[in-house]
Amino acid sequence: MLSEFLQFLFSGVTVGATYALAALGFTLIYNASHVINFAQGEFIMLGGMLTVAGVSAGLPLPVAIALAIAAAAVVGMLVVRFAIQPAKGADVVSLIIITIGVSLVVRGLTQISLGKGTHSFPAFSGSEPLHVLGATLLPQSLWVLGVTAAVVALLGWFFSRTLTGKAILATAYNRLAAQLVGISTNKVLFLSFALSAALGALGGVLVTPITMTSADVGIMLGLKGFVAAVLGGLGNGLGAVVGGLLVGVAEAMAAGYISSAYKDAVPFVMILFLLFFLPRGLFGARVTERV
Amino acid sequence: MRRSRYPGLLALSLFLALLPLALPNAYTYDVVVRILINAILVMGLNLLVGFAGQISLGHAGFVGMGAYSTAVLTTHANWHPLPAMAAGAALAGFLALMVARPIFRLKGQYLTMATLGLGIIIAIVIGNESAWTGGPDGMPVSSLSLVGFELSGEKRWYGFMAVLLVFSLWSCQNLMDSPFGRAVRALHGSEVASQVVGVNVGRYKVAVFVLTAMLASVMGSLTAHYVGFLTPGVAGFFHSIELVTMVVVGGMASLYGSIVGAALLTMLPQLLATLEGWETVAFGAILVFTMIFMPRGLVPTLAARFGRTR
Amino acid sequence: MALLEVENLSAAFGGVKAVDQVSFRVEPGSIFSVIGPNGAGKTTLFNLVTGIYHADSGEVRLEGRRVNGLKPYELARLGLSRTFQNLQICMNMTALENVMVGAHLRLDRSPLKAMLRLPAIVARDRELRREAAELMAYVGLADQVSAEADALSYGALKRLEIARALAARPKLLFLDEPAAGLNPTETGEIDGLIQKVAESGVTVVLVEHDMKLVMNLSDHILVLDYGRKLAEGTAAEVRRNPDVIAAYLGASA
Amino acid sequence: MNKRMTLKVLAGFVLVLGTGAALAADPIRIGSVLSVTGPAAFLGDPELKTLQMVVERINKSGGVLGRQLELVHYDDATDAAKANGFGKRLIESDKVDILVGGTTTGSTMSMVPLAEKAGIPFVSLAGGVPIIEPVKKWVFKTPHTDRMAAEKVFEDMKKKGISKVGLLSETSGFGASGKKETEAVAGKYGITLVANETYGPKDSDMTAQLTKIKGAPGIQALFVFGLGQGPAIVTKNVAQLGITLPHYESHGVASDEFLKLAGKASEGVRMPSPALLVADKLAASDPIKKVVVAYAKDYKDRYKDDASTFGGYAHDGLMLAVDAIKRAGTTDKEKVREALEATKGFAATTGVYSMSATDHMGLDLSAFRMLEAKNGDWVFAK
Repeated sequence: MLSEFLQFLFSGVTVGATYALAALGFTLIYNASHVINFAQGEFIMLGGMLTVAGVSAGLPLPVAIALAIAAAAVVGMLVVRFAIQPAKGADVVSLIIITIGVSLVVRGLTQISLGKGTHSFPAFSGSEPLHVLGATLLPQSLWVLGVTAAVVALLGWFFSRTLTGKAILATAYNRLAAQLVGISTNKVLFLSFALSAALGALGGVLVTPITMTSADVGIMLGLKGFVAAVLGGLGNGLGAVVGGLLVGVAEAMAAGYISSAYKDAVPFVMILFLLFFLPRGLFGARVTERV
Repeated sequence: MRRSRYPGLLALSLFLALLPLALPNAYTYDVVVRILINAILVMGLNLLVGFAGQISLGHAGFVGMGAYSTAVLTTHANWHPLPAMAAGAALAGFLALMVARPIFRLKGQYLTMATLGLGIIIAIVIGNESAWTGGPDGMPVSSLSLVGFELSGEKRWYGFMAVLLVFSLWSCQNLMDSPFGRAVRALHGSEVASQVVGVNVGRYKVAVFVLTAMLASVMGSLTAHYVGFLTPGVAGFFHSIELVTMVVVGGMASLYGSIVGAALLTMLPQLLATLEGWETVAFGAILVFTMIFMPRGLVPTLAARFGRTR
Repeated sequence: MALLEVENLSAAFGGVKAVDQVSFRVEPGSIFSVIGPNGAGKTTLFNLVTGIYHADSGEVRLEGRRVNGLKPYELARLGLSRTFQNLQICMNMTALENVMVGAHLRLDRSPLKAMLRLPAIVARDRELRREAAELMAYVGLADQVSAEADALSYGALKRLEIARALAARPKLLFLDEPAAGLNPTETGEIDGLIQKVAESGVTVVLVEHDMKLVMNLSDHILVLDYGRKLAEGTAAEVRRNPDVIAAYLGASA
Repeated sequence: MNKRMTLKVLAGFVLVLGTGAALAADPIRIGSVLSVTGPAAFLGDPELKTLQMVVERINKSGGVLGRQLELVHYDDATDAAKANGFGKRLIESDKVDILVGGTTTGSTMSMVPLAEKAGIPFVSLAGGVPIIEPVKKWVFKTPHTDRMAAEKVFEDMKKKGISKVGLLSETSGFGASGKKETEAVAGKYGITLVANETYGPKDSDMTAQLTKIKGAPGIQALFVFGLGQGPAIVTKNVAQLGITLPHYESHGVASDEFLKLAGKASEGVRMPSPALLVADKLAASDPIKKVVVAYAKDYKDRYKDDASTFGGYAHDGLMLAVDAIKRAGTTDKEKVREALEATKGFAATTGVYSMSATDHMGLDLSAFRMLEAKNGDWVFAK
């Protein structure tokens, strides 16, 4: 019984870490620009697919990975330049629609240039499972979890200790005020998209040996990452990670103990419950409208 | 909204009456019927998105509920399509009410998240309950017989839908030009101001949401009977996005825009059908370009350019 | 009986007492003004009384009935209406429609009847349009009847807000800085308008910066400073009050 | 030369001219709706490539009945409702002579009423039983049914004395239909499903379901019904969990891609498959060897990618249609339909087809070969 539970937990945490990375990307961009970026899942996809493309072009794995992450960051900046910036002053809804459009373009172009097939590359440190109290865990899962933790720590440091990080936070808090004290909110926008694209791509690279990748993996990852970000309180980094793990574990437990057919509905049921019963608790303070 | 609405309605009726002259075969009729169905659906959604300013990313869920309600009730329980349709609408309305009431106590775009979740849950249920719905492979649906009149064949459907479109346009215009509609538009313009003049903002948002959900359900039922075959895709996330796109491209808060948006985006896949893969790219690019260059949508932008207001 | 009674009203935001133990009474048919330096809590007081914010303690009574905690739309039913310091006009509608919305509570709001445009609705609608156009003429916007709201000038929008508030046929009308941002001619016109409104029997409560306007119009003045009541009385009484003089000289001189 | 002769010659001229004109202006139009994008792209993509390749090849060698073939194809993006619209377009607007397509059972079923109503022969490439049961006058199909896949697997299990099986199926159309048929025929082979779980087509970890299946009382074997990367992840998860039960897959993994994705974990996996995967290992006497080897080679040469069995279904569908048109000597729809129904002993990549008025698929279980993954390759299972 315990081993079963542990197995569900491991499964959930592994998948959850992927969601967490996606949710972190959402959070980063939301903080900097209040854009809910529905193209976040495509950055994850790009990480995996570009690495695969690099490897099959004969590059060594680490080089391919580095290039893929860099390329994703460039795509992130292109998105800002050609889709977000020109729509200056658009409302939340328009921006959501723009990012959905961007995700379709990125996915479509990837499908055309890199094909529709499913790909994978070998795990970083072998695929011999580790045994813990009767349950098993792949070394690659530890990579995912470790890197996620490292990323969270790094981001924490970045936002609290570096000027650039603080500039991003300031912009999130009050755009106009940030501009007035000389922060280039434009740079912040570029930076946040590049950063979350790179983060997403890194996540995509890490999980590919476990989950494999294809041009259309971004849709579900993006949606679940969004759910995780909302659960964790949109705009809260640590919350995003907790949200991601929560969604992953809830799914695995549902698959294990309730019904695997309805596993995919679990995150969305969670979001409805959250909105019904705990909107303030997880969304931060109540805002008063000035009239 | 002050100009008389009758010249426009008349022009549309005339256009729809003459259109068959330009339709060579059943396939072209088919495309037009799908456009008409989508146009009504999108007009309904526009009441919520364009007029009330509330985004639903799960509207296809309600379409799916209507479609599958009639399909399942007529196939498995031998109901007549009309009561089945009503049952679907009631169900969709009830669900919308249950979801909207707690959501609209909150300020902000929480409806977006809630509807996103709701739509996906509905799609998952439809996909999973294959004993009733045929699962991902879909299910056939019988044709629609109204009182003593079998509605089958593209031409009959064209006539029926054309009349329905004109009627829907008229009644949506009426609604938005009434105390109810003005309250809805006012709460989009300024929530505080509308509260101060006595509009119970939460209640009105719920009312519009429920209304559009029921309309979506009815149109879903009609789609099911028209196409004669249903798949869970009708309730899927992508369909929801398509519907919002039609609203946005045509023009927020523009009912004629909804017709144009539905027409353009229903024809687009037909035009791109032989370019596998590029369809997704084109669809995405159109979304982005419209939002950047015509944020108000096609019809309002063009209307402004040619010097007319709304 | 006073139309509006406010007793020991307090509200704090993030530890700052924006309104602190404020009490006052507004007699029917009068023009009542609230003045005070910037940040004195005037608008907050307005927002508390009109149901936009919630008070931490104290009581608000309208015609003797306790109305604390009621939502703005519930207060509207009791005959309370208001305008806003930073305009709250629905820019997605025409000017006339903005006024028509003001009559919301007096209309048949059934969506079904509206969709089918039953004859009764048509007749009422025609009547309402005429009424709203008259109201626009009343506030001096006769020539803007067919304009879109977003085509109106700032001064015109301020009047439009008043017309919308009047369309609700309120007993009690709150005007939040109706003259802010207007030039002297426009201010003079607003002055006349407010007087005309008061004479028609609507009780007016006013927040205003323009001293001349306030002193000229008001039957009764409440002076706030740092969220507390500093003085109260007729224009002459307030003008003589040394505390008020100190606060104003200290603040603005 | 008398008058009558003159008339005959004239008539002959007219006939020749007439057919000549038909030759130049009137290609035989093959209509196809495929799921080239969306969840079933894994099937639809090689199908389209195959159709394009085979049409080109036939045209290069002079066409059919002296006429060129023209392929008119649309992508339904794996949405059956869309397929219905495109079906109408092919029949009403493009006026095709025959339909070859319908990647999924859903897409096919949504077009069946159209073909029946219009009276146009329709060769489907989907696996669902409902396509041919009950028999529909105008509708045929090339792949084995998913029921046959289940039967083939159960036959093999029965031979090995396995009776308690855990089923893990995908929630896609392919998997859901497979699940239904598996449940339906299990009893016939004396097999009990002691566990019955599902996973989503985009799931990335199935250890939860597998842990549950592993714990089912008395379980003797695992049967996975899915498509694309899902089964590959399942296979890896099976290895991770150290599950040593005999592991069966459906024909949904009949590709070399599966072996690549699942890696070492695929060792010992068994599945029913068309012979395409083991083309070079077929006995020289096998009636389909020549066709299969040629198709596999052509595909690889043209697309630099291994042919998949799904492309094979498209190849067979088109060749069956072409064969029927040749035998009918016309594109008259009723005659082509009759010729299709009269197909006998037609060797194609999937098997030898013999249709009849009661059998519009024309394959039996023998066309399925039980294969086993050995050292990163598919071999005949022993």
